Amino acid sequence: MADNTESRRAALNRGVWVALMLAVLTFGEFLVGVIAPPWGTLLLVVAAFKAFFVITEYMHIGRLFSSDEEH
Amino acid sequence: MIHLLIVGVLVVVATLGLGLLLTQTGILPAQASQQAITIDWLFNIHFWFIAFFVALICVVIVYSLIVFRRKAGEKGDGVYMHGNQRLEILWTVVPIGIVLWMAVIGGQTLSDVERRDPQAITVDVFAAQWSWRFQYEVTTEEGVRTAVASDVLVLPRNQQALLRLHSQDVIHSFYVPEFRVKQDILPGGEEYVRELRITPNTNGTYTVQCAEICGQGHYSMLAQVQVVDGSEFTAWLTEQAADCNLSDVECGQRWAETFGCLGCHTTDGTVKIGPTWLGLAGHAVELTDGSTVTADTNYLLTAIVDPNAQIVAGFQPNVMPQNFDELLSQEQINQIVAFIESLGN
Amino acid sequence: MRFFSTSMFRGLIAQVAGTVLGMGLAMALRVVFGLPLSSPIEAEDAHIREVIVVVGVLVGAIAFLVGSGVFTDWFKWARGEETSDDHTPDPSKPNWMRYFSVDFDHKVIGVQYGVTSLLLLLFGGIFAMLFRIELSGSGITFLNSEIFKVLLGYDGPHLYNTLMSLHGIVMIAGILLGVGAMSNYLVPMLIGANDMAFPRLNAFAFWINVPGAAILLSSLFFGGFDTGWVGYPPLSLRAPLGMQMFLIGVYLVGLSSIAGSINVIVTTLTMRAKGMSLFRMPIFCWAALATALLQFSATQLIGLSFQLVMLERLMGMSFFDSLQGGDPVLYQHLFWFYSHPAVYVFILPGLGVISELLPVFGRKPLYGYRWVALSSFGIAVVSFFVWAHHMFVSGMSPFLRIPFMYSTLLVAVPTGVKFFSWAATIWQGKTIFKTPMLFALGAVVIFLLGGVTGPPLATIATDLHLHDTWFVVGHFHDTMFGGFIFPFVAAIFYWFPKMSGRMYNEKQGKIQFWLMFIGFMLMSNLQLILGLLGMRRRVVDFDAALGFDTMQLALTIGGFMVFFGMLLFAYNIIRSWTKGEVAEGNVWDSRSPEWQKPNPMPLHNYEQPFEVVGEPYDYGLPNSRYVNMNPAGGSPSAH
Amino acid sequence: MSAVESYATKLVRNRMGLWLFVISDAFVFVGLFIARMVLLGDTRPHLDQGLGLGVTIMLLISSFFMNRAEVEMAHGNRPAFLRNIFITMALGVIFLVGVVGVEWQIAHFGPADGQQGAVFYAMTGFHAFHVLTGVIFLFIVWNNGRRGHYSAEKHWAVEACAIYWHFVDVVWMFFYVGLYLLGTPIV
Repeated sequence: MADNTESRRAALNRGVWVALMLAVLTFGEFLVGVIAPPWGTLLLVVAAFKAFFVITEYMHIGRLFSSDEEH
Repeated sequence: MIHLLIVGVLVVVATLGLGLLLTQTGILPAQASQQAITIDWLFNIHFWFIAFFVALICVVIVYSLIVFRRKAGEKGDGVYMHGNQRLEILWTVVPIGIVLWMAVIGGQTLSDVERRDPQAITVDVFAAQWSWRFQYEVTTEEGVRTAVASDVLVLPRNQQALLRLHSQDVIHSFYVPEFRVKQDILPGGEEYVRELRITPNTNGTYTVQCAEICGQGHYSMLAQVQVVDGSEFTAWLTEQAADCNLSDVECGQRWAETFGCLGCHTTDGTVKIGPTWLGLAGHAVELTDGSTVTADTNYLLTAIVDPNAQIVAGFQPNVMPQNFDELLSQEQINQIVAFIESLGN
Repeated sequence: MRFFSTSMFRGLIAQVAGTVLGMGLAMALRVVFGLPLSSPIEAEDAHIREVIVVVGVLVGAIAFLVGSGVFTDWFKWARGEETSDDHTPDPSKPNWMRYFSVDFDHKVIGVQYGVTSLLLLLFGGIFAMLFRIELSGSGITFLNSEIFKVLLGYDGPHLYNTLMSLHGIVMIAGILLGVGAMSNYLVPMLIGANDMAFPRLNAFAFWINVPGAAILLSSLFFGGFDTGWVGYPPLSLRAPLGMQMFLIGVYLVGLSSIAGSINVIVTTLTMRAKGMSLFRMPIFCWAALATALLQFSATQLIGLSFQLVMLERLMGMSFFDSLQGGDPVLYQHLFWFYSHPAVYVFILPGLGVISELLPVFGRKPLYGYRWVALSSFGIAVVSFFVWAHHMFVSGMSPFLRIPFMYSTLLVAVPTGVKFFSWAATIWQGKTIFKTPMLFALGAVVIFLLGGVTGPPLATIATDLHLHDTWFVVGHFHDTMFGGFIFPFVAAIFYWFPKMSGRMYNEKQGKIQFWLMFIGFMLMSNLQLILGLLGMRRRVVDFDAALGFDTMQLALTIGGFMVFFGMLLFAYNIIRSWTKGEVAEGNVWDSRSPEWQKPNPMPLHNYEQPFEVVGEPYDYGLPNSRYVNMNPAGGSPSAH
Repeated sequence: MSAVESYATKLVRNRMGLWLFVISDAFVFVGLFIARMVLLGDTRPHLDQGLGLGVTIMLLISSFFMNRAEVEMAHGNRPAFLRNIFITMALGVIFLVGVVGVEWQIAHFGPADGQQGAVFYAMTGFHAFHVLTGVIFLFIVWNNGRRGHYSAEKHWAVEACAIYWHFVDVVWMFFYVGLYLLGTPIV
């Protein structure tokens, strides 16, 4: 397991960054939605942005197209 | 090469034969509106294309099957040809051109069919399970605006009619084959009212059909359309606008016809969607909950304005429209009851 | 007696028990929450009964799956147990039992799909014949017979509506199963795989159809429904309880379709034999792949629209009733977003079969292989953008109509490519007129009729006249018979030796073809003409003054010819399965890999993987091979 | 007998199959969202904003822990995997309680109250059903992990569970906007 420590750290840190990003975006959304409701389209764009992060970083859609194993 | 030549000749012959068959043998109903003329023009273009395409494919296939077929005792494979890029591109691009052109003339025909005439007379069409009612707005000589209801759609010739379509329950569809046009009728408020424009051009009697399945009585959801001269139409409208000055029973019969009651209730004893009116008034009626009531005047009044209150055994609830107290005046309801009572014995 | 230990029997028993249990559960829950079990008000009482029955039926469907044993392996996985990947059947059990049991072999599942499909087509056919008798003349006579009132509790127009609606949807379910049959049986065999990618999912996808079909057919006994197969609200919100059976039944069949299609996609993309690039696949696999892409995506929306109707009926949620604030046109959008692509789901595999058979019996290469393959995809892709052409007169936003007219007309282009390629393939072929080829040729001609009757419906102005008339009925039957029924029959005849190891009866096959072809031509052309003359569809009766009586009578005769043709077909295959002449080797002299193996196909298709070394349809090219069955040994076994 | 296929071969197929399922399932939610746009337009149901934000945060954090659980398992760190997946499960349950247990009860309207009731209960109901199945999936994976299944090399079930759970999260990102933030509230 020792040889994995570096990649493990990196992966966990990546997860933290994504979570922080999501938190900021969500809070922004909330403010816009509650204060300035007419900006609906923007909210959907932000939601799509969040979804993109989760799909690439958490769901690892890239693995679908790579034949070799990562670990 | 000689084969291709023969096929070419045969395709032309077959196209002509089939095209004439489709366009000249009257497989479309009579034309009775301006819209029908335009639409039939487009139909004929389609028919010629159908004739050509069917002829092309069928002649090639049938000719090949007969001429090149495996004769008795013959062995071996067919000619080796696996494709031709240029030919493939040709028969992709040419059809694209054709369908785009068809779409363009299709769009032009549609705008022609839907052309608006500001002089159009407006008729409100009310569809319900399973009857039609047509309502005209008339201004009488005294300047009073009043509505005229009829179970027959009367339209003046050569004047555009704007039909505003209302449904009281489910989706129906207004369709007169001779006019060639059709529009679904949606339930719901003003937001769901759809319009249809027709310019009748031939006097005669036609039938409005409901073209969207709307339940048990769908097949019998028909009404008459009469196309008449303009002057005749005005006379008819004036006559209708006058109050009903007949006896109560006769007026009741008139309302029962115009408001669609007779679409479900018969006066001759046969059972359609609702109970028959023959021998109803004054007699005992068994209800779905097992009890029995007498069909007196009160029962009949309730049955018209609140049809779900007492359901007769063997019939379904929620079938009859529940808004007759809004549509009819109290006098009209009383006259209908009088008419039903006249059929009591 | 062994039948009682099959999955089929155990599942059906479990379904009955589950339904009763579920109804009891619903009643118990109502009691717990203090809700009434009945009501003196008729409408409310019917609603309470509906809630209870629907819960019961849903529990019954799940009970079927548990009882039949499709879930067993998955339950083991959930408990962390290992399961064996080896599905060699138990030799102590007779072979026929495999077909009534949960089996993971794709060939068995394919046959299961096929037989269930034919059964559903038979039911659909019987419904059609019943109302065809009624329609052979004006006036309502036959369907008013006392017997129907006694058997079903209703008759006359409502019975007609129910039969007509059930005919539509049961046929569609039957066709979907037939598509499943062809994909399941053929795809692994044609690409050189030994099974599908997910055998358990495959079994699940088949078995869920059995309770689904049972529930769908039971709607006949729950008061029927009168909406046609489209189930437009608000009418479907007012229809009797049978409506719910229709919604649930179709939902389950749809679920099967989704699960099956995922399997087909993964199998085709990941399990091809060595050397088989996408453009060297047998052409049927392209069709199956395009079909699966449509199925796995669009099907969800019909599922959704049906669930919303169910919720609206059960809980009073107003999605579609415009009198309560809903929008009836929304339903039509959701419904047609699936139901239009669905039509291509029905026909693409059939068109694949036609493309597969023409070269074999014409002894010529498939003309323009790549174009035919890509045209399937073209059709699939375009079909996502054409749904609203079913709604030209529906009262949807008028600005949507013109774009949908353009997109719909564009479907003619890839379809045209197929026709031209077929004609070019047949041209100068040394055609052998065996039964499968007759059916393939018949399919081309019938589908041609379906194709050319499309543009008048796609063009709005002409559709204003044709919409909801018998013209639509004729057009649809043309596409279904040309795109599915005839190719399906052709496929069954063609691969019959692979399934059973025996030959069908050629003479009976030919009689069947002419019976069905002539009968169908009579039927469908009259449908088209009646529609042009303005006869609206879905009516039990028509005015005698219209003068349609003779045509309707002839139409009925045509319909019966088709029906008897299919009965003869059933007789032929049932008898030939055990009594037919033994078929040895490459019966059709085909280049395809499955025909290089013995008949019937060995248990594990290709113990020795083969290698693709050439083009699939190079008939007439000397010294060319498609597959090398023994790459290690190097000795060619295919010509 | 056909050769037993390798774990890696199957993994490729399993991934593709699961993603196809996810895409297929996404169509349901897209359909629901379209229904919401048609029926409600630029209005939104009248709902408790604090609660909405709260459950959204719960679900987002659960996704974060799900990712941690998967990373730990991929590196063979079983105790950390179990801890993280348990937290994910707990947050999922809290989300369910928040939506079904609280929001459904305190809402000013029932399912039969016009379009806003229909849309709100249908969207949250369909989503909650997916969360429920996700929680069951998490429980199965947690339970099997507890009993020593899965390794750094072979843990497809964990990966599958993670993909499904994140998918449910992604759906909520749009539904949160659609139900709580888009348009003006219906009073």
